[in-house]
Amino acid sequence: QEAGGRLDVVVQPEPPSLMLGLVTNGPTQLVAGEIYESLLRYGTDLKPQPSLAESWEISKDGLTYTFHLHHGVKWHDGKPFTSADVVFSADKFLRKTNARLRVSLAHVASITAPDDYTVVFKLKEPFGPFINAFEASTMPIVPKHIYEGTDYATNPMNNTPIGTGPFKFDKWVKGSYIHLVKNKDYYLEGKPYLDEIYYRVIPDAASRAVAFENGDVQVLPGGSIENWDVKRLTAMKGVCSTGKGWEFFAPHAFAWLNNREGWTAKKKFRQAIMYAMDRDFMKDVIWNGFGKVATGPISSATNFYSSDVPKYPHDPAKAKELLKEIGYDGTPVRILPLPYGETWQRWAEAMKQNLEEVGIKVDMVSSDVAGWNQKLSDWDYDIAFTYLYQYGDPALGVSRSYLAKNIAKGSPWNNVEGYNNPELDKKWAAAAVSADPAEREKIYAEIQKEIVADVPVAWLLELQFPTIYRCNIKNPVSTAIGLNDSLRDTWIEK
Amino acid sequence: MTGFLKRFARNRGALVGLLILLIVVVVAIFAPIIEPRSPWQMVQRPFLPPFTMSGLPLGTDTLGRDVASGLVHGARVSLIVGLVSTLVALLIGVPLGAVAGFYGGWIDEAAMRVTEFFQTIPSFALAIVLVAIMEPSLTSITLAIAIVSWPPVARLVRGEVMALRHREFVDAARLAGLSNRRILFGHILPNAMSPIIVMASLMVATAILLESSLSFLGLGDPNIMSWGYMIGAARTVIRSAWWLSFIPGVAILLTVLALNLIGEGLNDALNPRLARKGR
Amino acid sequence: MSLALMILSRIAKAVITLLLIAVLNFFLIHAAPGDPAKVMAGEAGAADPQFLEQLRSRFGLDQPLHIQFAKYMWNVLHLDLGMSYRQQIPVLTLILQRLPATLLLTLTAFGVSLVMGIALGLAAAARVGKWGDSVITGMALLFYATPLYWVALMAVLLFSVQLEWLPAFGYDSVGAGYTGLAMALDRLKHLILPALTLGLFFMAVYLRMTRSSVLEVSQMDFVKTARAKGVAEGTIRRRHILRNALLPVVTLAGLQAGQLVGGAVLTETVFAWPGIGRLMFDSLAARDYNTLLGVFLVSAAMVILFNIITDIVYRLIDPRIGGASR
Amino acid sequence: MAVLSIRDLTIALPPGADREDAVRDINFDLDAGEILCVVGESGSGKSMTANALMGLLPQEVKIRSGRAEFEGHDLLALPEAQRRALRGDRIGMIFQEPMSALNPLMRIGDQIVEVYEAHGRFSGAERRARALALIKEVGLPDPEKIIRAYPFQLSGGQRQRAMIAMALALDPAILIADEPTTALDVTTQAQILDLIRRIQQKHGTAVMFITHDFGVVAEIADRVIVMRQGEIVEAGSAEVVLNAPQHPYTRDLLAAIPSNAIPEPEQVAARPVLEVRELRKTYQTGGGFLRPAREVKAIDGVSFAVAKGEVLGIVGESGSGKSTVGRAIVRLVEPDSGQILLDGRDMNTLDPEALRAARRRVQMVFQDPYASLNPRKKIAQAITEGPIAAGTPKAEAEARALQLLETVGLDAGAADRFPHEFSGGQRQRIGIARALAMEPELIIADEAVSALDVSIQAQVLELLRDLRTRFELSLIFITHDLRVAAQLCDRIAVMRHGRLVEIGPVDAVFRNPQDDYTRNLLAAVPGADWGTELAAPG
Ligand SMILES: Nc1ncnc2c1ncn2[C@@H]1O[C@H](COP(=O)(O)OP(=O)(O)OP(=O)(O)O)[C@@H](O)[C@H]1O
Ligand SMILES: Nc1ncnc2c1ncn2[C@@H]1O[C@H](COP(=O)(O)OP(=O)(O)OP(=O)(O)O)[C@@H](O)[C@H]1O
Ligand SMILES: [Mg+2]
Ligand SMILES: [Mg+2]
Repeated sequence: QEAGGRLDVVVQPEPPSLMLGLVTNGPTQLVAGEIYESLLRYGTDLKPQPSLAESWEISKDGLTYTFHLHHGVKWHDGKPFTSADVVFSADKFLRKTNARLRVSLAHVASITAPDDYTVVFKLKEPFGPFINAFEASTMPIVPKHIYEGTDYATNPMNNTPIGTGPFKFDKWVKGSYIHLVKNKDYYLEGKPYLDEIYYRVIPDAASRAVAFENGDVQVLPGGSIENWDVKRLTAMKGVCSTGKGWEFFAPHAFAWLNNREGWTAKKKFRQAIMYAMDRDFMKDVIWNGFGKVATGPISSATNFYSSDVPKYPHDPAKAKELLKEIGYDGTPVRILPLPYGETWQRWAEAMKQNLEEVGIKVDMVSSDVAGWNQKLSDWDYDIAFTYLYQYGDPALGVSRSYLAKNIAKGSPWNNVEGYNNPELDKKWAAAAVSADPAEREKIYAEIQKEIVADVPVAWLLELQFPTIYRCNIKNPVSTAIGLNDSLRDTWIEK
Repeated sequence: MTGFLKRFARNRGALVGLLILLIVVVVAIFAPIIEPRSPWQMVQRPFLPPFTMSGLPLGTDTLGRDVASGLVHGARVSLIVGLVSTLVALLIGVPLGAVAGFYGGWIDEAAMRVTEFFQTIPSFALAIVLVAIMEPSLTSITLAIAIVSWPPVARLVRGEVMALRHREFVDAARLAGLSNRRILFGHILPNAMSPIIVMASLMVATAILLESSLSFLGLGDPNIMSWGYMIGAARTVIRSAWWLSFIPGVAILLTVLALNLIGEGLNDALNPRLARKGR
Repeated sequence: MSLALMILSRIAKAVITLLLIAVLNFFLIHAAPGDPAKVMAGEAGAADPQFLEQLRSRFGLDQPLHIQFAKYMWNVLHLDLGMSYRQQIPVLTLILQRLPATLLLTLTAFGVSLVMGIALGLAAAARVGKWGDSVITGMALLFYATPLYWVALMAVLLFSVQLEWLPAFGYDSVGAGYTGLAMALDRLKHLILPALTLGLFFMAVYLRMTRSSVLEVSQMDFVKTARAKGVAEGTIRRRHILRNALLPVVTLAGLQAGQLVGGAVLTETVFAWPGIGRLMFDSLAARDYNTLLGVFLVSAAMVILFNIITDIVYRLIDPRIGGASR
Repeated sequence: MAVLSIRDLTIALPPGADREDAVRDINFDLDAGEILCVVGESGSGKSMTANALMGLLPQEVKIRSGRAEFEGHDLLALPEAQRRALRGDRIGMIFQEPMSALNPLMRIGDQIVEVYEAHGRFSGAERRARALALIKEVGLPDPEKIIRAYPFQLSGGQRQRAMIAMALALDPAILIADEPTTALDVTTQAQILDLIRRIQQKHGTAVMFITHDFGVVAEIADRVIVMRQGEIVEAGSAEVVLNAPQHPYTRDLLAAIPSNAIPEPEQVAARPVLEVRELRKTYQTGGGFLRPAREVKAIDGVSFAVAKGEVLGIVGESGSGKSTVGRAIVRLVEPDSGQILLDGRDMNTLDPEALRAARRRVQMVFQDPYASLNPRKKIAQAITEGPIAAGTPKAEAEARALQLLETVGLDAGAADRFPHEFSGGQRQRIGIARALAMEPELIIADEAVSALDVSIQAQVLELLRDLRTRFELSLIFITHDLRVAAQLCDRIAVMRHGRLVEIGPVDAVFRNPQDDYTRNLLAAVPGADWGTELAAPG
């Protein structure tokens, strides 16, 4: 390992803020992941690893989680980091601001700090995925001495974030770049290796590819260029890529099907859609072979995946037959593509074409991100593309889309399709609170088998967003959240 | 009239322009006959270069759709957007400018404030916002383009009408007992036609370009094939398949060029001074 | 009327226009589907009603529209454009950060297109009817008819990827720490492609305008007078024809300088130029109403400013213009 | 002694022009110190000849053959550089349009200085001093101010003086003046003519003076050349050509000039058709936001009456308010105060509907025959439009239109043509037919003949006389040409600065003017002492 050097990474779009405790969108995570840390990290096998917590224990009954913190950790402003910060972050700050953590915190009875370097979480009941909640974007530890007693959202320090991570915030030229510098007081000896990181804002995908080719940036995070360029760039000399680093998120692409009204409310119609789609073509042509056709709600990268489910191969004849059975009258259905760039647009076009081939009339609806959000929140769609993260555990990232209690207007992230299956609801709940992995595995297998037959949504692809980088950049991705985690282990070969 | 045609025909550029435009119009009208296949249909493997497979003279795009078919069907949309938005812009701008110029006073003042308002917001920005608000569709795009392009028409017409309304033939019409409306529409406007026609021909061109720019920013109508869409969709593969954006680019260029040439020809033909001097 | 008075009255009118723009824009923008809270919640990848509620009340979006409107107008009247919802910093700060880049780009493009357009227009007019004229006007037509972003992409491919002469994007060499002359040179290098791309279209417009205007003025009686006086051709062209021919070009340029600001959106996108055109587009996507309104107001102000400057220039060139009422 | 002798000059026109050659094989001499007038109908090649001498022919027009000897050189064969050196130095030129002949963006002083500059004469300070002196010499007021003024700040006459100053800056041997006074009103014209003659005498310049006004010729010419269709048909001393013309064309031209004899006024009825009382109209001009406006009293308390069948002439110099009075009567201009009584009914109190009805009874023939016809409407339409709007059935209106065209001496085919397909005189007659179509009781003819060639002018006057007797029309005849007024009118009103300075029977006003202004006006008529005396002695 060699120390020193500068790394240029694309960030797209420009993050609204770097205060990870308040804003958790992708670009913010990418940058702020260098600044803020949580108690644990997760390997690409999703196993927890030490971070701010040196070690931890979980009681047998699965109700008590005890974390022992690193000594000698300092905030970027030089103040010491202690367990009080952790308690403040989890119990006060994030409870108020982080929707994702709230799901886990609902199971928590108390958070206490017996001493400066120990934190204890006590749960009300066992919650299987709880150990997955200590990732940097779910539970970023924020400095108590800066935020306590202030209005978190308007605290002026949000613009100059203070964390414990390996890199410190230096400068943000809006619309152009964000500059981070090495944290010389980082608690791990010799780390980080890099001197500085520039996150570059380049709004046009084609320009981003050019930037990489020209050497202006050395790392392209997954999804920052269109798929067609991925193939071209990875074929270049001295360019490496990795599919790793998305295990925790396991982005799972599917299309919401409106289960409430119209033809999509009919199960057979939804099945017809599944048969009509040529998902291998979608994978090969639109995603350039990246990813994997999804078989059901749980990604094969996530724990508790089961492949023992009904299969939906590309079978137009079958689709036509199903449509005939239910007497489909040619009423057009509306497709709402995900407004995230050309790939998604092409994808919707391909689906439209597939559906029209079996006789389903399709209107493509167009909107920008805001309009898309609005339409989903208002359930104003028939078919709508999306992809969701699974956060390493079905109870965190999967069940939310299928539970009846999550049917509520106003959010694009709950049970938007309106699927209501009380039987399954019970099973989801049972699987979540079980402390025994084997039992969880069994219940999830049952769930998957049943739900896939119902087709509440049209599962499409387990997405893969390869990270592309110059081969002399070593170790850019070492954990399950990839570049969103800190680059403390990354170094440049001269 | 015949003199006008003669003058127009003398301008070789204008004739070439007319020819190109005619071809485009014919292609647009008969698109379904020339290329019965839907331009969205995926017919072959993607990224076939042009002239490599018979039946697909221009190759295929990123999804394996026939580029030639896209080009033919795209002509329709581009022309419709260009013509209809220009028409709408004229329908807004001409009466407004005419009434403002003819009546003057507070009517003029009010009309010009409104016009100024629309001119003060950068037009492309306004178009973007309007399309985003109305959600992209052929109608909203056309309307948005029309809304941002009428102010110059209104100003032009107002200027012309103001210059014409004190001309003696207008006074003569007034003495003949004609109503204001007949004077304005029967006597003044016909005489302001030539600059309006010339401007309109340029506006059609600008509108086509605007539509393609909107498409580029992802604000096109996803249900219809247009040249702008084709370029926008192909720009991400510009490095590996440059021809995909080049072909529709050339189509736009030729059409706009044609309209420009025609506009210039009209300009010369309608301007007796230039026509006589032979430039 | 004196120049100062003219400027004052124009500014007074401009303020009214700007307020009108603020009013109309407010409602226009709020008519768009979606709201900033939803967009931010959407990006966060998870949201519950509580989260949305927090955002809305923080942004003041939970209040009725007319109250929001009253507040906004009140603030605008106090020259306060509010906070950016998304970035949580004052809109004015945000805009002022990005404005220099846009000004640099648009003014350069404007200057280049004007100077080149006029020069080429003159050259074409001097060769009217000959092949030189055809080449120049043909070129102009080509620039006029080619989509801007397409030119931009091609220029990048040629000059930065193939030839590696110029940087492909950005405002400066990030982190190079240049100062003084090196910095200026660096800026310049970054500026060339976007400014040319943006300027080409307008150059074509000015070229054509100049050419026809020069041809028109050449026919005028006073040119003949000058010849009758025995003035040399070159002097006639410079002193008599050019100045008079420039008047319509100046008018047009004044009108279009404003459009340049809007047209910069595309160029700023392709060249990752950190200007307000891109800021506008991003704010629109995020429904960051305050920022969007702010950008609109600022660019409208720039348009008005350009118009006032045009009028001043016009008055400087043309002694006949004395009144403001035109 | 000839300073300039032109031999066998032929100027070729480009294909598609009126004729093959603008001028063909013309020969003439210009003697030192003389004023040579070139007259002839429009398009006869006068300007082409002048431009050829200056080397200022339009690109597409070429000299086919000929020589022009000047100071030992053939002007036509000189290379451009040497020609340029002669222009403005040895040969000066003045153009017709004072409004457009000066660069609108340059100060008068600079434009004069430019002449010195172009020929590399004098130093900067001396140039300015000389320019000042010139401005003084051509009689421009307040030279210090004028030198810094822009053309738009000068009146037409002042601009023409500035032009003359420029042409004379280097004391040229030859001055070519191409219709330098045609665009000016009589009084100003008289001053300019006077100036040219004075300067010519002082410097001994040879002047080639192009005009189509025989009055002007009579005023200043030493010798005259008459041109027609590119040929010189007659040349000789002014005396001879004017009084004993040889060529039939010259005789025609001279015959067409209204004679100065004043015909017996017709007997007219006493009943007034129109009465104008204390009419006032003030224009606010040039004013803008925060700027005081300049006031022009275009009509300042004018009263008069017109009897049935009477022809009332309104004369006066340019800008005296003649047209404004005419327009105010039909309310194309809203008067500020005063009454316009048409058969006793006040036009000013009418609502729009009644006004339209009343307007039909008063029609106007406009000054400019080009401008008053819509170029995009056929003649039939132009004539029938009014009657149809008034309720006449279309067929009837059309039949009547044909009849009227015949009345004004045009054949029926004219109905189907567009205005640009007619000559100026024909257009003027169409305008009259249009007015008659409304069957008015009163016609206001605003400078109805001033734009016409003398020969055509005569035709139109004849027509008006005829119509007046046939239809018992009343006529208000606005003109600045006193000869024409004398020919047609029963009574004459003289206007100045918006006021009626004098009104009375024609012979009384012309032979015995009461007002100084009327006397000045009469004196300014060019060639007044040529032919019969207009301003009679005493
Ligand atoms: N640029 C031109 N191209 C072709 N023909 C021309 C051009 N200029 C003038 N002519 C023609 O040349 C002839 C002579 O024109 P010229 O201007 O010398 O007439 P003119 O005697 O000065 O008449 P006017 O009294 O109306 O000024 C006319 O028949 C006219 O139509
Ligand atoms: N619309 C107007 N606005 C301002 N001033 C005007 C307007 N029309 C005429 N005037 C002024 O009113 C005065 C009288 O003009 P009018 O046209 O009646 O003169 P005229 O006697 O017909 O002159 P001419 O012989 O040149 O036709 C002039 O000083 C003129 O400048
Ligand atoms: Mg002439
Ligand atoms: Mg008049």
